[in-house]
Formats: sequence, structure tokens, C-alpha cells
Amino acid sequence: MTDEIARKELEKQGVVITSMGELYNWGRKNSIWPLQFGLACCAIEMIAASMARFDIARFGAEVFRPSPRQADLMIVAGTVTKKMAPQVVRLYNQMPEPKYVIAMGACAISGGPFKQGYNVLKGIDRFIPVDIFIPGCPPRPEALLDALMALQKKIEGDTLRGANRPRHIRPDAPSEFPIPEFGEHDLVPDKNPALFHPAAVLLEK
Amino acid sequence: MTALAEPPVMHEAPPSGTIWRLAEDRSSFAGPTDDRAGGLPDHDLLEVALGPHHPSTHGVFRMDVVLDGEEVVRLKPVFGYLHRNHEKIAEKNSYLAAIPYTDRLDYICSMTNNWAYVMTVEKLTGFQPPERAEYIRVIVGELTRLFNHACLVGFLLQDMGALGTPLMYAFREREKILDLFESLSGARMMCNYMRFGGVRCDLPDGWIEEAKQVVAEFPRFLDEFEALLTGNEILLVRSQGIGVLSKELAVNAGVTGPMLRASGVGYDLRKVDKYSIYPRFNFRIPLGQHGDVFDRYMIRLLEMRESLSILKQALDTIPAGPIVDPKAKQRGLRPKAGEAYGRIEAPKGELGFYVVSDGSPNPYRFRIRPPSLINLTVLEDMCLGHTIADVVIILGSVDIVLGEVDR
Amino acid sequence: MQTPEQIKSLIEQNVPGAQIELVPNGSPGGPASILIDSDHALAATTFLRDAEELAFDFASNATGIDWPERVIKEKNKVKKMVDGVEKEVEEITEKKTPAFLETVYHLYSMSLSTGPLVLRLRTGDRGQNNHLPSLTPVWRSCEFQEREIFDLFGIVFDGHPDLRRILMWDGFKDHPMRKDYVEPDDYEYEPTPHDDVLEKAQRHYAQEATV
Amino acid sequence: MLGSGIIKGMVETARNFFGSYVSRERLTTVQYPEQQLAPHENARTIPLLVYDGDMEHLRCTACGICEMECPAQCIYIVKDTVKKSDYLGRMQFQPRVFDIDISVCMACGICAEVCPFDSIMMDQVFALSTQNRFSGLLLHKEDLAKANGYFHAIHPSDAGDIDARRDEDKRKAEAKAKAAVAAKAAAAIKSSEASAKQVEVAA
Repeated sequence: MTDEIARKELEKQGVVITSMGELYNWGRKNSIWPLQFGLACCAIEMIAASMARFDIARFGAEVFRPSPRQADLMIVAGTVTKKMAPQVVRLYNQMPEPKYVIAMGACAISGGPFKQGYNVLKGIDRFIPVDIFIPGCPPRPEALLDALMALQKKIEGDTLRGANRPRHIRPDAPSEFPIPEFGEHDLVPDKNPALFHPAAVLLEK
Repeated sequence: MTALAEPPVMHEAPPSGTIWRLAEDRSSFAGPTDDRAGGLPDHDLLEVALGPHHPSTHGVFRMDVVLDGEEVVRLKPVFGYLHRNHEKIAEKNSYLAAIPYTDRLDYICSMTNNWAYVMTVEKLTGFQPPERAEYIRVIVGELTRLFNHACLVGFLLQDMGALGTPLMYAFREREKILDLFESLSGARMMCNYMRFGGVRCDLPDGWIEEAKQVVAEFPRFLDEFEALLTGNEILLVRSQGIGVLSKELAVNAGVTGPMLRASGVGYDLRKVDKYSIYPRFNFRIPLGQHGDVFDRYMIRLLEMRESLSILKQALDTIPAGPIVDPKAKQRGLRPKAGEAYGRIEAPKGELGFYVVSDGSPNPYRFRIRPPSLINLTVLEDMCLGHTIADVVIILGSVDIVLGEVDR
Repeated sequence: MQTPEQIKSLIEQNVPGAQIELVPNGSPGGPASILIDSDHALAATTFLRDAEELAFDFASNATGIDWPERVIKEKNKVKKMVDGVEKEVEEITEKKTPAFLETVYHLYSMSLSTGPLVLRLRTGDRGQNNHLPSLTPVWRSCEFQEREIFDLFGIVFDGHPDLRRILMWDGFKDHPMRKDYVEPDDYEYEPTPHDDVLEKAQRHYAQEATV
Repeated sequence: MLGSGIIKGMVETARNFFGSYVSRERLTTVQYPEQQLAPHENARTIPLLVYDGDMEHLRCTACGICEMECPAQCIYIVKDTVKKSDYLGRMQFQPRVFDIDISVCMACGICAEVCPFDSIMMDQVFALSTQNRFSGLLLHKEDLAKANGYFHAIHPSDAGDIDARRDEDKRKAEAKAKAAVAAKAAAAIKSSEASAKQVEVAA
């Protein structure tokens, strides 16, 4: 892109040069507005992260929006049960692009300690694409801030053109995903096969 | 209600200033469902699903509300959005493995959940926690009550439209207590601290002094909180006379905890069951008179002051000694066939565990008696006749945590 | 507070025809519970609530227990004549208990500060005869708890004002807290299984390999 | 006066606002990541495996107690086929596979509590966010193994106690071994003397 040394020199003189893409990413990464959406235990740590001690406002992400139509980021904070999963997918579908998902805590990633339960969805990535996973039960508020920084870094790396450009500027990529329905014993379907590709598991026992 | 063993005491006057009674008591018990709801679909009535994703439902809770204009004529709560199968998982696992799961029931107050469960198993097995362990349990239990009530008030005010400020003050205090919990048990929220017949580890050096300092500084926060809120006319208008719960209904519907006492029934398990070492401490049970949202708010503030008094006494008199019953067994516990029901006064009400053993290493039946769920039985009765905006406040004053409602 | 035996005789005096049994409790100091036949349950509980000397005005906890058909092995020492000599021999008797579903209520008195009284009701079996009278007309606190028992155990409460599923969705067919409930197979990624999960996972991966 | 309560509350917020410029106590924000709270010694997040010296000397003996007791079932152990000598000189198995799925782990610390070999302990790292759920969150033996020095750095008093106990055990074991060797030697001398006597007698 631009010559880094020349740019630094100019910055010393008070002249900032940037590209369209960088400006766009800079604006997006510093105003990630999360959806005000808590599911379980991790939501309390999410609230704690937005309170005085950890102060998520330092990252421009304190504007928790009650409506999915105004939100950029969905923090899936807590256990997603099978009864709640259709609503979570619906909320995701209602969010405008560009949108990101952070799966906060063990339960949101894989069902966590509750994966043995009959009503617990074993990972929200079965139905919606997840950008960042934070393990922990619950993760500390610092871990959420850390994940937010990782997401900012990811946004920074986005390009406006080329094959690697992000989903929201690719007309062929879907921005909405099918909503599962309640079946007689389980959700129907129990995963989105187009989205969920688990790694192969080798059992040695 | 008459004749409790020890007559409960209401504070003569709330600590700060006059209380404004602006609104007339305009609600009464209106029966389960208003007749007008039968007329659906009527062009006048509007059916609204409040939740499961709603900023003021404290989690994933849903209320199907039927409205006549702004007035609620029917309200049916819908549960199960956080049904995590605690009971089934506990029945598959060992007795010890159930303790960390109880942390996640009422995920704000993990310590009291631990306590109720280990107390039930102690009833089942006959383990006797030593003196020091009982003191530690009382101390962490009352600390839990402190920040639960502070956060509840913060959330309630958030529902009333005081965005941020009271909640932020409450969380600032909560962080101090969580620091204590972390240095004690290793985790901020999910402490996993109590064990059958005692507690997992002893207090670290200097912990008592730190706790004393937190307890000494807490009244200043309470005074600040009350100066900010209790006299506030907006709060008074929005909470007085709203969501009135009568004594008779409260008792019949099994309402417990601060909500029951706000309706004027002096039933606190710390006094009634005299479990653990509570009889040694001198404290009073605040009682409400009107059973409305304001009384429920006020009861919590007064209870925090009483908890502080218990804490002061306990921190001053904690003895040295062992922290676990030497007979107690943690791993591979197999109680004799039988059953036990243990209950404690958790911050939200009576938290009970019912454990049936058939002599095998895992409980045959593991049941949690959730105060939050049963307190919601009367939600419709409290909301009928009020406006939709009040529903949110009434729900906030019940103090629910969805992890416990749905389990 | 009266002992369970006294309460039993009190009910028998005041509710004619009620058949009451005491169920012992093996835990140290745990109270015995009272088993009431389902035909007289409503009358007996109304009596428990309204009788002045008992005044059980607060039904704290209501829950279900599933008892599938079990074989109980009992070891008894029996004196037997073996080869003309009397000897003490251990004999294992197998007793089959019939399958039934049970509800357990924990009653307290708020006005007298007494309790708990443990009350049990049993269904005929786990199949068609799964009806029990609802105690919600006596104590409103049973309303949601009985709905929960209906949902998770499949006990039908006659006389309940609003008997619907409470925790699972309406179209759900099973009763997951029963001991013979089989979970749907949704083990897509299970890198750390052991014990029964390992068996399930092995079955799942074997199935996947054949498809 | 109507409105006095609101004014009183606003005075309180103003006091908090201006107080935050002068009083440390009211200014509680931690500027993560530049600043970090000092971790409490007891703090725990995910498990780790302690080794002495190098990776070949894991304290873990693949006994499987933690695997059995783990409430969330996130530990997976496969025993190695060959035994190795442990710090007391006893022959013990080591794990060939030791996986922990930290996308399931609930950081309860029960594994560390039940471990009889002081091997599995609780770490304090929390910045573990990743973009790949499958490869990023299944930790293998190599990721979990940490040197005893690291364990000393995060849990100094626990580590000190454990080391003292292990040294004591080792000393006892060595003394016992020495005694056994001495006894053997004495026995050998005795038997050789005896046989010498026999030889004499025979002669």
C-alpha cells in the first residue's frame, strides 16, 4: 500500500495519509456495538466488563443495543439451549451486515459442562458462523476484552477487494441462515451441515 | 401471621429521610386471569410476547402479555429457555461433581447454592462441619447476600430507566467482594468452595482483615446509594402501590425471601430453622407493610445493613481450628439409602435441595427447589391492572435469575 | 411438631376412608414420610392446611421421582438344616417392586414455624395409570412445580388449572427425567469421551463410518 | 419539597464524578491490556500438567482419577505402554495421550483437588480466545505441560509445600533404598561368611 516510512514522516508533520479500505476498517473496528443479549452466567461477566472496573467503553463497544437491527456484534454469552437456539439464529438473521459473533464461554462454544444435558445445544456454531471463541467458565472480563481486541485485529485485516474480502461485501455469501424448528425429540435439523464441519475425532480407547 | 418464635422487628424509620407515599394503593388481588382475556381475538386487545430476548427480562425469560390499551389483562410466563438439565446431569454424576454445577444455578450467588447442597448431603450422611467452617460459611453467605441485593437494586433501577449509574455503583462494590472470593476460592463467580462437612480450603493470610475493611466501607456505599435513590420522587411514584402482593396469597403461593417479608410475613429461615450458627448472631428481620415494589426495594437495603451486622460479629469472633469434618468423605461418597431435604435462606428466598440416595455413588434423585421460579407464581396476580411499563419493574423487584428458574 | 405417626392418626380420624402408610427414611435423623392414597389426597391435604394444630400453610417443594421396575436383593441370615446340622446360611431373596411414579411434597407451617412434613403420592404404574390429583387448589405454590413434574416425568395432574409443558417445547414427546429416557444422538465432535459417553461416541462414529 | 430527592441524588452523582478525579478509590478502572490486576495466588482458569526438569518427566502417572472425577468429562487419557521411573525410583506409566478440551472445561479445579501425584494443577492464563474452535481449544499433553518453575511462579506457597513434601518423600525413599542395599550387603556378607564356614567345615 503506502510507503510506511514516508507515511511516518508525514504523520510527524501532521499529515495523515490513509487508504479507503484502512479508513473504513478503522471506523468499523472502533465502534463495534454489541447486541444487549445475555443468556446465562457469562452475561454477568459481560455486564461486569461494561462496568467501571473493566470499562469496555475504552474500545468503543459500550453501546449495547437492545435491538438487533442496530447491532454489529452478537456476544453469545451463556448456554444456548435447544429451546432458545431458534431465537438466537433469528436474532442473528435480523442483524445487518457487517456482523460478527463472539461465542463467550464454554457453553456457547460446545455446550460446555452442560453438554451432557438433553436440552443443551452443543455449540452455537452449529447454526451461525462464529468469529471468536473465548473458553472459560465464565471467562474473566479481561478475556472478553482480549477477544474484542482479537476481533478488532481481524477487522483490521479485512480488504475491500480480492478473493479474501469479508462476507458482507460478497454477494454470493449468505447473511442469513436457516432457523431450526422444534421436533418431537430434538431440533430439526440438529445442525446446519453447510456451516458446521467438525474436525475428525480419533478415539484411541 | 402470628406468633413467630421471635417477633420480627421492623426498622423504626428507614435510615435516610422521609419516604414519600405519592401514589394511592390502586391495585388489589384481581384473581388469576381477567375475564377480558377470554375475548381474544378482540380488536381492542393486543397480545405481546415480552422476551425471550428482551433487555429487561434479566435473561431469557418470556411473558405472553395480553393488553387492553396499556393495561395488562393477562400475563403468562413462559419458561425453559435456559433449561440446562441440572437435575439430570447431577443424577449421572457423583455427589462431589454436583457441587460445581450448583455454582451455576443462581449464577450471581454461587456460595449460597454450594451451601444449600452440601448441607443437604450432610443431613443425608451425618457429617458435622466444624466451628470454623460454619463461621466461614456464614461470612461468605452474607457477603453473597450483600452483593446480590446491591446488584438487584441496580438492575431494578435499570428497569425503571436509571440507565447505568446505580448499577455501576453496585458493580463497583461487587468487584470488591468478588476480589475477596477470588483470593479465597480461586474464582470470581463460580467459587466451588464448600465441601461435605466443611469448606475446601482455609482462609488465606490477611483475608479477615481485607474482609473487615470491605465490611467497614460498605455502609458508606449504602448511604450513598440511599441518598441517590430512596428519596427520589421518580422512584417513589413508579414503585409505590405497584405490584402489591397480599400476605395470604404470598404464603399460599410459596413466595419466600425478601419478597415474602416485604408483604409483612416474618419468615426468615435463619431465624426459623436456626441452621448453621445463625442463632449466635444478633440481627433483625426487616418487614414491609404494603407488599409493593417499593417495599421490596427497601427490604433489600435494610437486609444489607443487617447482613453487615452479622458479618461484623462473625469476623470478630471467628475461631481457629479445622475446616473439614475428619469423618467426611468427598470422593466416592456413597450415602446409605435414604433421602434428605435441606434448605437455606438464600438471597432470593428459600433454596432447597432434595436428594434421594439409593446407596450408589450418584444421587438417585437430585431436586432443586428454586426460589426464583416459585416466586414467579404470583407474577400474573401482581401485574394485572397495571401498565406494561410496570410489568418490567414488578418482574425486576421479584429478583430472578434464569439459571435457577429453568435449571 | 407432631410426629408423622401422630399426623397419620390425625388424618385417619378426620378424613374417613383415607389409607395412609408411613414410608421410612434411611438417612440419619430424616423424618419418615406419609404416603396417601390418591383418592383421598385432596381431602387430606386440605385438612393438613386448615387444621389449627397443624396449619401446614406452605408447600415448599413438590417434585417427582421415577421408580422403574427394580429387583431388590436382600441378604438374610437364615437358620437351615444342612445335612442334619443346623447352620446359619446367607440367603439372597429377590424382590420385584412394581414400577410407579411418585410425587413428593415438603410441607411447612409458616404460622407455627414447624415442618417439614413429607407427603408422597404414587401412581398405579408408569404407563396409562399415571394420573394423580393436583394439589394446586390447596397450595398455589404447586402450580409451576406440578407443571414441571408433568413435563419431565409425565404424571398427569387432574384438577390442575393449566397443565402444559413448562420447560420443554410443546411438541416435545418424551419425559426426559424418567430413568429410561434416551437422549437424541447429537455427538458430532466429542474429543474427550469416557465411560458411557465413550460408548455413545463409539457407536456414533461407527455409524458415521458405515454411512 | 417535591424534587428535593432528585436534587439530592444528583449531588451524589456529582460527588462521584468529581471525586473520581481526586480519589483513587472512586477511580477503579483498570486499563487492560496496558495495566493488569495482579492475579490472586489461588486464582484458577484451566488445568496444567507439572513436570520436573524436562517434558519426559511428567509427574502424571495416567492413573485416570481426574478423568473419572471431572464433572464436565473434558479429560481424555490413554496410558503409555512402557513404564518409566518416577522421582522415587518406582516404575510408573505415563500418559501417551493427555487431552483437555478447554471448550468444555468449567475450571472447577476438582481435577487438581483429587490428583494424588501433585501433577494436574490450575493455570492462571485467561487470554485464550481463538478463531478456531477445533484446533485451538483441544489442548494436548505438549500444550498442557508446564515446568515446575512456572508452577512456582503462579502458586508459590502451594508449590513450596508440595516440593518440600516430595523432597521429604525422596529423602525417605533414598534412605530406605540405602538401608535396603546395606541390609542386602550385610546379608550377602553373612551368607558368604556362612558359606566360608561351611567350606571350612567341609575341609
